[in-house]
Amino acid sequence: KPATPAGTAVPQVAGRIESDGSSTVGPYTQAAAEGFERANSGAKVVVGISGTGGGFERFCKGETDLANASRPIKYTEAVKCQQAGIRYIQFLVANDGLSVVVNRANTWATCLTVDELKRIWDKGSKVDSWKDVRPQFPDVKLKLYGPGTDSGTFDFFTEKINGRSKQSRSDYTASEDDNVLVRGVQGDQGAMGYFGYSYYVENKSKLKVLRINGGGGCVAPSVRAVQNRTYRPLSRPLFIYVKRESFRRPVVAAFIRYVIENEAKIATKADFIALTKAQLAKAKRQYNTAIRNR
Amino acid sequence: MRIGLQEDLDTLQATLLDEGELCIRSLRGVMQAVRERDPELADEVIAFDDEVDSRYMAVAQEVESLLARQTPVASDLRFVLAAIHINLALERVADLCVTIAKLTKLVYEVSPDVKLIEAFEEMASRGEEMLRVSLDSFVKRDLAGAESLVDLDELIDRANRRVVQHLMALGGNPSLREWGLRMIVVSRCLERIGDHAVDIGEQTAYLVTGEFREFTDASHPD
Amino acid sequence: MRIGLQEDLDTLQATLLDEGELCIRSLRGVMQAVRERDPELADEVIAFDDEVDSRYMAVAQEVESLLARQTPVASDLRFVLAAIHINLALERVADLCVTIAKLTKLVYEVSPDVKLIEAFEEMASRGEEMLRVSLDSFVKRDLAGAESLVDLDELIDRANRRVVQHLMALGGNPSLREWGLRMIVVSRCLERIGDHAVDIGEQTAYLVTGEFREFTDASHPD
Amino acid sequence: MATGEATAADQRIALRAPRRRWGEDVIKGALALCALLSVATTIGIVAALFLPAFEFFEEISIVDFITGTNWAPLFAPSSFGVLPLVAGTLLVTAIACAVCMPFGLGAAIYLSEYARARTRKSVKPALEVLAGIPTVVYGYFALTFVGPRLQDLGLPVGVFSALSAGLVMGVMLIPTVASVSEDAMSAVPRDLRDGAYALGSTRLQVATRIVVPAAVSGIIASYVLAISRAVGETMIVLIAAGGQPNLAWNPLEAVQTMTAFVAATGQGDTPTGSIEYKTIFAVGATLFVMTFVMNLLSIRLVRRFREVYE
Amino acid sequence: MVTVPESQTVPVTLPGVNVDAVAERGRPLPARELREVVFDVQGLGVSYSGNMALQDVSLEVYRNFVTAFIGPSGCGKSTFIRCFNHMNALIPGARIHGRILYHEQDLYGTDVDPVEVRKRIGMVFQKPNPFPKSIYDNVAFGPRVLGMTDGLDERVERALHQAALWDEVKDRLKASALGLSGGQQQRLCIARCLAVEPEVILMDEPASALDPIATTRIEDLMHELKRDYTIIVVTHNMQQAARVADMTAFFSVTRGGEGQRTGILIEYDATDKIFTQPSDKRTEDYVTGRFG
Amino acid sequence: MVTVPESQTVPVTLPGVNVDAVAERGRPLPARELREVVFDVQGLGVSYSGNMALQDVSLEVYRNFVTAFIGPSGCGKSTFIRCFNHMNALIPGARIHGRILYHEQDLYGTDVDPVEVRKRIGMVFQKPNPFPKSIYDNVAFGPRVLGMTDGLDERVERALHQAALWDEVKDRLKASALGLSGGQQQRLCIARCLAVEPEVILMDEPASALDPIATTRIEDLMHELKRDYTIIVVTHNMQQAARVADMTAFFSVTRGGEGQRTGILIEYDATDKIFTQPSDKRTEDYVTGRFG
Amino acid sequence: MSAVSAGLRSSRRRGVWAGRLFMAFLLLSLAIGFATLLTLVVQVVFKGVEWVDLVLLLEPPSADPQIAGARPAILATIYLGVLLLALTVPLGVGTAIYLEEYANRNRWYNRLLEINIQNLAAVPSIVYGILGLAFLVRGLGLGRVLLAGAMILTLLVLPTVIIAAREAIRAVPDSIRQGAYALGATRWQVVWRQVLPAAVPGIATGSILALSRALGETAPLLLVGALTYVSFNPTLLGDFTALPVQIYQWVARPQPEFRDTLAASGIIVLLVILLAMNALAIWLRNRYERRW
Ligand SMILES: Nc1ncnc2c1ncn2[C@@H]1O[C@H](COP(=O)(O)OP(=O)(O)OP(=O)(O)O)[C@@H](O)[C@H]1O
Ligand SMILES: Nc1ncnc2c1ncn2[C@@H]1O[C@H](COP(=O)(O)OP(=O)(O)OP(=O)(O)O)[C@@H](O)[C@H]1O
Ligand SMILES: [Mg+2]
Ligand SMILES: [Mg+2]
Ligand SMILES: O=P([O-])([O-])[O-]
Repeated sequence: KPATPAGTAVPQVAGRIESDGSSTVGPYTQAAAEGFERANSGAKVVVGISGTGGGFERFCKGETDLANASRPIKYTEAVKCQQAGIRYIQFLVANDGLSVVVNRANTWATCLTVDELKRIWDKGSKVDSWKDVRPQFPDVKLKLYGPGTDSGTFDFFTEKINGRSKQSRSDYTASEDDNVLVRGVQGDQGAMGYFGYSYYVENKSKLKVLRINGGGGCVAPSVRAVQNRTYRPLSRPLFIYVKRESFRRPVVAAFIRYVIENEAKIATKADFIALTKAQLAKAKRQYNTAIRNR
Repeated sequence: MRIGLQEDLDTLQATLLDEGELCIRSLRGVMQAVRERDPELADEVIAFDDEVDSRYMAVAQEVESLLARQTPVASDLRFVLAAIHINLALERVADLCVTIAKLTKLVYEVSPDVKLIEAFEEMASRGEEMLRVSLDSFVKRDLAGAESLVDLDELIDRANRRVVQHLMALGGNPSLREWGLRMIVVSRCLERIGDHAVDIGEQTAYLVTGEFREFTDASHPD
Repeated sequence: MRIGLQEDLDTLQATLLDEGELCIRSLRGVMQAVRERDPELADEVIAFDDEVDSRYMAVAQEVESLLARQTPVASDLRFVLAAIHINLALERVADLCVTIAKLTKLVYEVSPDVKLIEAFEEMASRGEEMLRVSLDSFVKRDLAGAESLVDLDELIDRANRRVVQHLMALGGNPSLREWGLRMIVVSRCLERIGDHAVDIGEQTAYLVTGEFREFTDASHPD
Repeated sequence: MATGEATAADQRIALRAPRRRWGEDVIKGALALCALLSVATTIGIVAALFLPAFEFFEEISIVDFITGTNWAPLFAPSSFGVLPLVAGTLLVTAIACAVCMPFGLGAAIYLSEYARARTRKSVKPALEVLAGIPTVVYGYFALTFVGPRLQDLGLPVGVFSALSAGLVMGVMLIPTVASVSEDAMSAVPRDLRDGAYALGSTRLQVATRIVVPAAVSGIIASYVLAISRAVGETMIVLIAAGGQPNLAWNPLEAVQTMTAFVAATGQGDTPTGSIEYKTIFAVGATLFVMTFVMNLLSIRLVRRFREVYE
Repeated sequence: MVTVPESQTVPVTLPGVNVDAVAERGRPLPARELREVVFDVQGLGVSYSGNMALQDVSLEVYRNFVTAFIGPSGCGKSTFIRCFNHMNALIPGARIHGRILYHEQDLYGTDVDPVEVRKRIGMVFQKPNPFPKSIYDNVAFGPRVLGMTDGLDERVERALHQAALWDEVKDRLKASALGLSGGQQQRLCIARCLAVEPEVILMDEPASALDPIATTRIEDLMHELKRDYTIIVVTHNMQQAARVADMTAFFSVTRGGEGQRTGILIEYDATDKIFTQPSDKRTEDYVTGRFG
Repeated sequence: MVTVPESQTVPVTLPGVNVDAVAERGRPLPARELREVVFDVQGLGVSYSGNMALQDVSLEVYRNFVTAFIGPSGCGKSTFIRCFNHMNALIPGARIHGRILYHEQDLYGTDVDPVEVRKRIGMVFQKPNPFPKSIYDNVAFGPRVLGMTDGLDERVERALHQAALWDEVKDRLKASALGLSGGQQQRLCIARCLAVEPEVILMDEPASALDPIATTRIEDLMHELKRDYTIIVVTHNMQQAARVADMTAFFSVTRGGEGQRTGILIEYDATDKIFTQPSDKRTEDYVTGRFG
Repeated sequence: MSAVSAGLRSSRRRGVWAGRLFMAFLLLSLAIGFATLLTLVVQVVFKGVEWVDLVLLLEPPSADPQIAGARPAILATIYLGVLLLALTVPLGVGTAIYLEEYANRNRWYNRLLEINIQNLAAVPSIVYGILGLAFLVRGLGLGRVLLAGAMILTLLVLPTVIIAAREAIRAVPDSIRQGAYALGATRWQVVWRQVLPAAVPGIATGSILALSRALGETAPLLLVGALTYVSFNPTLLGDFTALPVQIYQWVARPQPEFRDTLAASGIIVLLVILLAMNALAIWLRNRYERRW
């Protein structure tokens, strides 16, 4: 096994950490866990992918130490946690840029405005052809692909584009599995879809990403654009929620520390976008406060 | 219903009755020969025995085949066993006729004693009647008919005894003596034809009741 | 091997042989009675017939039961059919003995003709021999033995003819005449015992060869 | 050996059991308990599905649920007409049946009537392997192989379609149908075949007019099994059918089935306790009721045919 | 010969006797020359995957006779009877040697269609095997598959009449054949076979699964049918062969070199002959139950 | 009686005759008073779910006799024989009325344990049903379940000897019983039953699945076994009953009000009597094949 | 019925063609299944065979596809298999025995039980997942542990195993049971010593085939909490993952190394495990298959 990364003089910790939640964040946590376990041979981290909602449910029942979330906790969930006496700290661990993609054979569309996206995706939308999006587009049938209605991605996208979470037209092909969406877009000239940045990155050669005009001009998703917040409004944060009680356990604290310290490396490994300096600083602050208060 | 079996049983009975008829013809023929002292006719009767024998053989063959093929039991079996005995009895009757015919031939030159001939005639016609009755009651499974044979037989026996007395009284004349010696056998033959008819009756009784029983027992005369 | 069948067949044969033995005893007894003019002995022979009859009945019953139960075919069936015939023949032999006994009783006061008695003795001993040979060859399924009976029978027949000649020559004496008339029947009875032995032989031949065949035919004398 | 000396009195005692056989009763009890587990399972399923489902129906009219033609529980505003899911389920099932029924039966006929004993012995288990492949694998096969091939054929079919999912599901079910039907057909006594041959029938006539009718109850049983497997199948539709509730009855389009909805929503990030979350149970309960009714019908049906033919 | 002049005697009448009938019903079979040969089997042998099950059988089957095959188990009776209508062709590995001429035509010649053969030569099996269909459909099955659908109803009725079943089933032709008793089922199978108007009926132990009463009825039926058909029957029940058959063939088994058992024909003769005076010791031993 | 003095005559010797043996083998059965009653059946009836299958049967079964039950199909023979060892208890819905005394003890009394009954009263079935185990294990099964494991080997050998099977299987006791021929299998089943030393053996059509040769052997065996056992046998084969049984009971069927068929005992007598002079017309009709 | 002199030649060309067409259809039916299987396997093997190596078998999962393995998943799948066997076989066979040997089928509750089991067999696996989540994980408080997974899979396959075991038990001929009862065996002795040994091959193959299906299940395991990243070996009461879950997760990854190659190699491993089990089932079936 590779040795402990140089520079981390943290003493070895041991113990088990339970995490569950978003399937989007799962790979991130997993990558972190892998490195952490390598550094601390007595530590075990397990990662589940029950979905953000499922993760919070378990979390608020006290079953897990960490909840991976592709969106902030909702009010109803927070209430549940409170009722169960679960207190937690929210760590922002990475960024994601939801990418809107079309088929590579789509020669006409390069940049869409948020309004245009809303016209396409909003509830009751009758946009069936690219021509309906913009008159100069050809009359190619528009085929839509999007994530499952219960995913954080869907919530985020609908909120930012359509103005209200979950408000969306429903006649599109949905899949929990973003690879499936990739396939869909790849196989259909008139296709349009949206999903996490990582799926775009890994499939750059098969897809064409659209630039989004969120008021500040056309911007394509990229690490830079997300980090400097020019890619709007589809940059989104990814979180790990930590139970305060668990945080008292050295192994959990050590894990969070490991995540914060190695955030950029982990993000790259998992195809996410690393935190901005400000975000990282905030995370470190949070961590330190937590350490003090535990 | 086992059609094959019933057919076979019917055939068997028919052959037997056929044989019975031939026996009766034989008896009539031989009595005519006795009455008319006709050696040719006697010869014909002797030859006619072949006819009866062929029926006898046919019955025997049919019985064997039927037993081998049909596995008769209970009354069917009794019928077959009765048929065997009746067949034998009839064959004997025919043989007795042949014996009479032969005896007749030996003494045909001798002019016969009329009374004796009359007695023979009577015995023969009684014998014929008995044969008829016996076969008839066999066919009808008629127990009473079969039992009536005992009384009929008594009449033949009486005639036989009269013949013997008469012959004994006859005396003297040497040619007549030989004739008498022959005739006593003829009488005995006729008497035995009655016995055979009684045998047939016994078989009928056996067939009907399922019990072996001799109507009369030679060693226990009533 | 059908044990039950073979046992039944064995029993049947044993009963038959038993009956045969009794017949032979009967024959000896009645000859003694003839020789010694002993009416009591004659009565005993008459009574002894019951013994034979019981065997006769036993055989008949066994045959019926065997046929009903065992379904014999082929040689087994022929054996049973032969047994029926042999049983009848033996019973007749015993009956003939009874007849002789009765005749003896009728004439026991008459002092007999010595030559005739001798002839009877000869006939009886030949008859006994024939019965033995017939049963023996039956048991051994010995065709040659059975066929030898024809020759033996010829001897009895000859004796019978001699007796008849002799009786015919006897003449005169009225008491002797009655005696003669009775004795001709005795002779005939003895002769017929031989005939029955031949019948048994014929059954043996049938059993062995499977073919119906009369050794001699009354209507076709050779 | 008959115990010759034993008196009647001895035997009087002997006919009683020497001792009570407790073990037998205990065993019977234990076995009955095993059987009761299945009852407990059913009760559990009913409770797990129907209690939340009742809560759901307190908020959503059951009539709307059953008769509604728009399924958008997780959209805002939401809509809870289950018919599109039912339609999707039925459509995919129908396609799968269209594949597995004739071809499964064909394979069964081949194996039982045409193949030699040796061939049968090796082919049947090989076919059964097909039934053992994880359904995830089939799902991707449908998506990455069958779908594109359908497009290659020039069909106006999307990447996701009821058709490709149904076809693959059908193929997956061929061994099920073939195996159960073949068992039923092998159980048709040789006598019947001989009887038909002896009347001058050809092999075709024997197979179609004698063997198949005589085995019909087994064949129906295999069909029912296949249908319920198709209705209950999750992964293939989840991956390949496209998660789009659709009442169009068009096999070329994407559909969502009830199982796919339950599976997708079950692992999504819907907050538990929300009305949206309870739809899982409402749909699950509907699915349960559907399969239950179908099963009762099929038990009836199979029994009727049994009565006629046995 | 009978020269005793009949005129001299009053005709002797005995009740119940029909002497002519006796003569007509005469037991002896027609002489060999007068019999019409249906099958002429010449040196027939059958092997299963190389093992000879039956060897060198030659015999003639005559028209309107009942011919029975008897013999110990495994002597190849079924194998033999199945040769007559190509049923062996259904058994993988079965091979036929020698010839069977059917009306002088080679049954195994090239170009002979088993379907045609089976149409002319019907078969009834050991266990009644009615199809799980209605009584009517059972009988109509054969005509239907053979395309003889004209006047189907009459055909079915005729066949059921011939099989002595009509009266028992005429009110429930549409009922399932499986509701019939065993004996009725077997008669139905016979009717089914008669419906295609075969010339020959093969029966492989047709009554061995039936009780004695049903058996009797089947035997009676065979007795009836032989007026119109030629019947070949395999039976384990010697009494049955004895009762129904005109000719009987006795088969037995020889043990070859490596303990291999091969069936051979021992004796073929009139049934009476077989059961009263078989000419072969082995036949005698078998029929008297002294085998083995 | 025989007063013809034997001394006067040379002993008559005829070959092959043993007159004593004849007397000993005398056919007539022991008188009724001398027979030992094993089963005393009194007014027995059996109903299946309320339908009377058998009614009002009373008879006595005697020790060391073979007692046969015959009758048309469905007359309740099997039903009856299964009453003797509680096998009906395994059929749901079967109810027994009346009594069976076994050595004067009520077989259906309270406290009677079917297992004990079945130990004393063995049963052999229509189709040979060897267990799919080795020959040895088949025979040893009964002793083992009954805990009679002392001297098991001898017990097995003895049973096989008694069943006349030892010589045929002694070299392959460990081989599967399914490799035996049908007749051997049935004898194995008999051996299996003998191994638990029953007093009575019930046989329900024990030879109906066998060929004639195997049947003969089973019949011989029954003949042998009756010396030590009491045997009750149901058979369809009347000839078989006639051959093996000392006593025969004939059952028939009456049709009740609603076409319901109930079995009744018609006649029970010595076998000879049944087959030569049955006292009931129905028996006669049945045994002569004139039934129905 | 005039003499048939010719016409044994086929007269029906149409029938021949129909036969050939039908045959083609049958072959096509078979081919579809095999073609699919072949394509599938070829695709998977083509993609993944290179990565089936010691790393895959021995290493824990990793974010780096190059060093990612599936050891915990493979082990857990094997554990699951063993646990499943240990749980389903006794429960399933016990239930089957109860239903076949003990339950009185005339009682409504037993009939209901049967229908219930048939119905459970058709309940979608996802519903079992819901059940497991509600009652095992939460209700029983078992947590998301291997045992809970095994238990839910047990419930999932139990109906199938019960049905297979019932079929196997039912296939044991009744004659075997009767034979054992008649020797004085108690009910349990009959079941344990005769019925079960005879039914073992059927039970084994049925169970294994059901099991191999269960091991390929993903959906219910996801619901009861199979995790996707577990780096250590599974324990009975600890967190676990399973091979199909692992595959499912890999497939959903954006990186092609996971999505295609690693997933394919995982599928190969799973297929090998399942094939081994199927092979075992087939071997058992062929080895112990019985003919009665
Ligand atoms: N399909 C087959 N494959 C191989 N051998 C066979 C086949 N059918 C029969 N045999 C063998 O051929 C021989 C004769 O069998 P066949 O069935 O013709 O005998 P059988 O006389 O009809 O016997 P049974 O009286 O038992 O019906 C036997 O040794 C048997 O094992
Ligand atoms: N288990 C059962 N349940 C209901 N009825 C039954 C059962 N067993 C037998 N019967 C009925 O009882 C009657 C007598 O049957 P049983 O089997 O005793 O007759 P059998 O004389 O043995 O007939 P066979 O000669 O056909 O064996 C029949 O009418 C039958 O339908
Ligand atoms: Mg055969
Ligand atoms: Mg019965
Ligand atoms: O798994 P999610 O990130 O879509 O909740």
